[in-house]
Amino acid sequence: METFVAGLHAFLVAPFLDMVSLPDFLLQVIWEGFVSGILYALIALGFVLIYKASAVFNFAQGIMVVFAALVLVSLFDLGVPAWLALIITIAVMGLLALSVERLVLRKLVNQHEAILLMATIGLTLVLKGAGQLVFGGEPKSMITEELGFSTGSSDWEVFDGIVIFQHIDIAAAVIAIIMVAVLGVFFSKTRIGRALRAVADDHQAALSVGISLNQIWAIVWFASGIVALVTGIMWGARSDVSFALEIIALKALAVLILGGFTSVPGAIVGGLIVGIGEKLFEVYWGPMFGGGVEAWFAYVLALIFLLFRPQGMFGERHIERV
Amino acid sequence: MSTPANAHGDSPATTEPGVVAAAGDNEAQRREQLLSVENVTLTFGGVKAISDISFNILKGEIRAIIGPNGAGKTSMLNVINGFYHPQKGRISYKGKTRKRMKPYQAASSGIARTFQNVALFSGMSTLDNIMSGRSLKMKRGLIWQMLHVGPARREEIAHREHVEHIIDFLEIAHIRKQPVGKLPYGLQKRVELGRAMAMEPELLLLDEPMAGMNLEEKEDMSRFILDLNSEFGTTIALIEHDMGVVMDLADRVVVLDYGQKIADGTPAEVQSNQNVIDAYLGVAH
Amino acid sequence: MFYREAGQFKTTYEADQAMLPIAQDRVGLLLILLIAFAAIPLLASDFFISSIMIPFLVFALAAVGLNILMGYAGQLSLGTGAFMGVGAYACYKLATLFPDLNILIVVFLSGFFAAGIGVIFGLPSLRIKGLYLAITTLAAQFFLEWCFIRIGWLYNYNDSGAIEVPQRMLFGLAITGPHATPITRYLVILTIVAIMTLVAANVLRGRIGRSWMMIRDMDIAAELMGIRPLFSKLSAFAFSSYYCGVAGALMVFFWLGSAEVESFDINHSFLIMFMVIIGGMGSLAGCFMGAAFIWVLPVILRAIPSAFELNILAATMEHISSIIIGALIIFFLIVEPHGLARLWRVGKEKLRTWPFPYAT
Amino acid sequence: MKPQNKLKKLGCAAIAAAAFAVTLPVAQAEDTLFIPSLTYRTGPFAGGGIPFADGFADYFNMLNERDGGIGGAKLIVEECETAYNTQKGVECYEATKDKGALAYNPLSTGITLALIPKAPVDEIPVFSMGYGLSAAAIGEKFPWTFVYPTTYWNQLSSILKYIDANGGLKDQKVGFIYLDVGYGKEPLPLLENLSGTMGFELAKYPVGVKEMQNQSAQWLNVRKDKPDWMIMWGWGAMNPTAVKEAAKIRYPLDRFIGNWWAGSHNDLKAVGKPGKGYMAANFSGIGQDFPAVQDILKHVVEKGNSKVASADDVGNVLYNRGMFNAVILAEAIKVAQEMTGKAAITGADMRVGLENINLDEARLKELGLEGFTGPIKGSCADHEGAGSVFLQQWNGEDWEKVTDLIEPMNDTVRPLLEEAADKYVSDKPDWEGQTCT
Repeated sequence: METFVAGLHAFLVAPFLDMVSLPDFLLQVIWEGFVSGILYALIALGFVLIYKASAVFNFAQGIMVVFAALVLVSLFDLGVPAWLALIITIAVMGLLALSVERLVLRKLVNQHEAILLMATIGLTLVLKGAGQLVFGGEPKSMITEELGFSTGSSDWEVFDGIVIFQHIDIAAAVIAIIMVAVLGVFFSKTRIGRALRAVADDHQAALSVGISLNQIWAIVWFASGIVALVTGIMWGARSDVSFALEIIALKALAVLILGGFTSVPGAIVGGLIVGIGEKLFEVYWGPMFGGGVEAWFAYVLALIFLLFRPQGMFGERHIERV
Repeated sequence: MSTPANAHGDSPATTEPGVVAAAGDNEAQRREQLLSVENVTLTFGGVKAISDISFNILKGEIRAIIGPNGAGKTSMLNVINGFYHPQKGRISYKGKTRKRMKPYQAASSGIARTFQNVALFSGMSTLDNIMSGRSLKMKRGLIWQMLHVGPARREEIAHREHVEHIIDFLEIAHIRKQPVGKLPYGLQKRVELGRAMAMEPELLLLDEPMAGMNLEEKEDMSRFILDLNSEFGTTIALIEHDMGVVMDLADRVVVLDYGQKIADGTPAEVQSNQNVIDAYLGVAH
Repeated sequence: MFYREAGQFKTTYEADQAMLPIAQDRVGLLLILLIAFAAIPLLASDFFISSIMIPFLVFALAAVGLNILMGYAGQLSLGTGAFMGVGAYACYKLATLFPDLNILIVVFLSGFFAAGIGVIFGLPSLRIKGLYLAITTLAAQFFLEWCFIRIGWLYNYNDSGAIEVPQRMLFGLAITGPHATPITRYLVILTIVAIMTLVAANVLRGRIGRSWMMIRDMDIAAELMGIRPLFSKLSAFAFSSYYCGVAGALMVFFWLGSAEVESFDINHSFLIMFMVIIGGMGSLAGCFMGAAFIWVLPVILRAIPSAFELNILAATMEHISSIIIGALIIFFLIVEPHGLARLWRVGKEKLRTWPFPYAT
Repeated sequence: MKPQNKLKKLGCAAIAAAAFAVTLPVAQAEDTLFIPSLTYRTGPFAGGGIPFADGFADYFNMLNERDGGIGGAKLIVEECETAYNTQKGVECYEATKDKGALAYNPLSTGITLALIPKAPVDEIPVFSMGYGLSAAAIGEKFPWTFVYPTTYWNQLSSILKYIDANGGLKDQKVGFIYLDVGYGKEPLPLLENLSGTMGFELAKYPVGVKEMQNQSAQWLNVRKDKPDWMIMWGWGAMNPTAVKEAAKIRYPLDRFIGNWWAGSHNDLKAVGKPGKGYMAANFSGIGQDFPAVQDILKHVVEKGNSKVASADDVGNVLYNRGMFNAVILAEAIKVAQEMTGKAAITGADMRVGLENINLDEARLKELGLEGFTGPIKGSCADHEGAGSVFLQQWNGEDWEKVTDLIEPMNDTVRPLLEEAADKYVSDKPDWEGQTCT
């Protein structure tokens, strides 16, 4: 009984006491969670863009992140100036989008979603093989400074302690916000953006008003390619550019569960919940379980969440009809 | 819409008048009540699909539920077999009042149904689809199933025989082994009826069994429904738009409009009811 | 012309319900079994048996497990690797706790642990469908992986953190451990896989199998026909996980000899999913075709450079085989989304009516 | 019913069976020495696998070019790609063992563990150079496994010795950050044992394989716990991420020591200047200033027969370690040839060669590796050689050797290794050891 009470105390009370006793540290944990949350959100955003427009669950988003970053870094290593490398990489992602649309999606119109998912897993294998074949398997370091990002850090003295902000993390947050804003404007103000939403709502209706589905698909894949590139630069700057990054992208799937497959704000909020939640859990509760709980926290959170709200955070309750 | 008189004239079932006569008003009163719906109200997020409807179904009769689109007919069937749960009202089945019921409980208590948009198991053959109707009747456990010898095999064969009778009855022997997904619509409807029949239900709910059929197919289907009712004694509740069919088949008709009951009675009574005429001729809308 | 059922009349329902109603198919199956049980052990090299046939059979069994869930019951799962792991760790624990218990009994018992865990992680399927469900099964995958690492009791607190297969005998012959010859291990696995496949086929054509397919094709209609979704979905998870669990136990005890958590990682979940998809969802024969395709193809591709004395790095070949497999998956999905099994069936149909292509 | 269509049905199986039914006989026209090289040039750890595999292959190539092989027998090195995956590793083993393989370098803890029980059955020794199962150092229990020049456990003791000599270890807090797989967990029993006997506090920070590039939580905990020293058992992408994170929380990097798999050029080049001060253990020399390395450059790299991307990669930490692996094998082959008197030796001969290896200072000089590493002397009982390690430090651009060889605390570690070996064997009643006299 006593051990039970002690256990309960350790689980339900002690972590919060910990948080209060070192407020600057708590802020640091939340900030770290916030930054990784932003990166999860960016990957999830790539998923959402494609799913919204084509109902394809693009499993290859994770490998696209690695692929884009690899192209950029490898070009730079070949002596291409950073700005030019960036432009060429964007072009490569465009080319990728076009070929995916031409060679894969166009042939799989109206297939079951599991089949489309499978096709993107096939795409993952292709990109993985091709990426390693062309660029080699060694990890590479991101050309952070060359792209104009500062690698320094700033301190914020608060609560008798400090919170350290890496400039690159701040940049990641700012860029993510700008990207979401740009996408928002793009969806609501431009002709193509409105067409995209039309497609998302009803494929046939969109076709009947003369919107080319193929064009739309190529555009969303290109847009996700750019999101992938940004994600790749940011995450690459935090560690390095290698294929090990791909597995982290799976976390974005848990984010999608929380936020819903079609909601841009859902992806952002879901990303932040997962990012901050798993950091708090790992730092304050993880040691109780021997650590490493980050590996499953996001998925278990998503699972529990789904049990109570199957429609996701921003989804509407679906009425079944027969 | 074809007039009732015309449809009646085309009806192939010559034995029918006898059945109808037997189900006269007095006769109906004497019959046992199989299901009664009392003051049922069903809403979806503020929208009333069914409001305060009461009616009953008697043992052995063919009861039609008619009404314009969106009248709440399918919702009514969904309430009866437990798929939707009404916010208010009572449903009594075989004399017992039930509160909240799961669809599979409804099925095991003897309620079967077909669907407006065919809901066959598209990956399975005609035979398997109808065999699936026997699910509740098959009892052998996992171990026997795994071995597929002795009792499990005998059970399977026995049910297969039963299903073959249904296949003969519905005249679909030639498509026995075909995947249902590729069958023409009319045949799919027939297989669906067969699947419901295989459950040997006491109450069979048919949701627009003749929708989208040509005249010949409708005649066949009407014949099956009447035979089913007279030969097996199955009580049938059906939703149908073709007034001719309804007038020919049904013993009693309940009419819904905008989720409310506007008439209830024999086909003749309903036909002359002013509310019904207004609803169908579009006076109100 | 040769593959024709004309003249083969069925006079009983029993004959009509047989698993392979056409005589040619029965002979074909017999031949395959003959090759598997007699020709391969007699003729094949150790490498062929231990690096191609044994993994192929293990993965085929896991694919049968996943296909039951995905192809027959319509529930997507990405947790196959972890369920295999549950079977393997359970088998290891049982084998070391009860060293005198016959290893085959241990293998079959260990499947029940996998089934139990499968049921727990199958619970969300009652409320969630499709891709959402698939992602929640990732929770099973990653949580179980973490357990395999963190719970030292599972691997008897070995310093290595791995489970190591002890030697076990059957009829005085070593069937597990380093002294078990590839042929012995192969024959044990083959027998188990053959029996379990037969059992799966029996279940799938009976009431329970039908109830899974009903849930898969139209869950609402199935429920309105008296199928309890709770029981049906969870039984599919249990049955499927049992198969995966046994496959995992076989993998460690009869193939690898020792295993760390990486043998049950997410990549294995995907690998087996590929096998099911390429082979054909909802087809048992497809599981074997898919497993053969996905496992054997890279082995052959790897053998190419040395066979033709090409100076290609092994790693390059690895990348190329990744590209080829990926491209083939896409190709198959485009050409025949129902997999090799459907291609095979279409081929048979053609053969049946040959030379009259339109006589269906 | 006719048989033709059945043939078609069985086509696939039959062709496959026929293709593999007969193993090709290995041509033995002249004496050859076959050495399988299990590589991982792909996968998440490729960054470490590539230079290692290059160094390994290049040294044997150089021997072929310069000396015409060993003892007149040509060396054949066949690479088989494992991608650090146990299943593929076992497949590689099965595929190559019948070609007359002399020894296996599994290059992953998982594959090592899978091969250890197979080695006595197939009579091919497993040489896991400084990795794999530490307990395999006990030759009585593991006749077929070798771990020269030292084990993870002894290496750890050397690192702890360094800490003790630089400010003391007693009552200090030591953080241990490790890859959460068999490899990373391997030294934990020793660490826990020593924390008791040496009186330091231990804090553990596991990093999941999937979380290698996402370590901020671990390092936040480090910031909270404030350990006096950090020791890392990392690999692959985990290493640069850890050093970056350590720099981020401003952990003093000269109190952060990695093991010999956490200190390659690849790892720290990805970090660059911010990684200045980070230390790592090593047992193989750095750079090209060794005659043997120069020979490789001359006979292999300059002739374009190496797989290295550029000649600058020759001499980096992992390249030299791969080369060192080859050196030990080559030396064992030579010893075996001398002891058996035949040029084409077998796996069993190789075992004897490995057991009787004696790389003393003089021999190292002869090989052109003076100062490259400490002397190694094996025996029937000692399959480890209890070698020493030195520490190297990252100066922002390159590694520098900063300590002399640090001897391990063999007296403390050896009994523990024996205990571990007994434990490994205890649940294997039919395990065959050997008696050394």
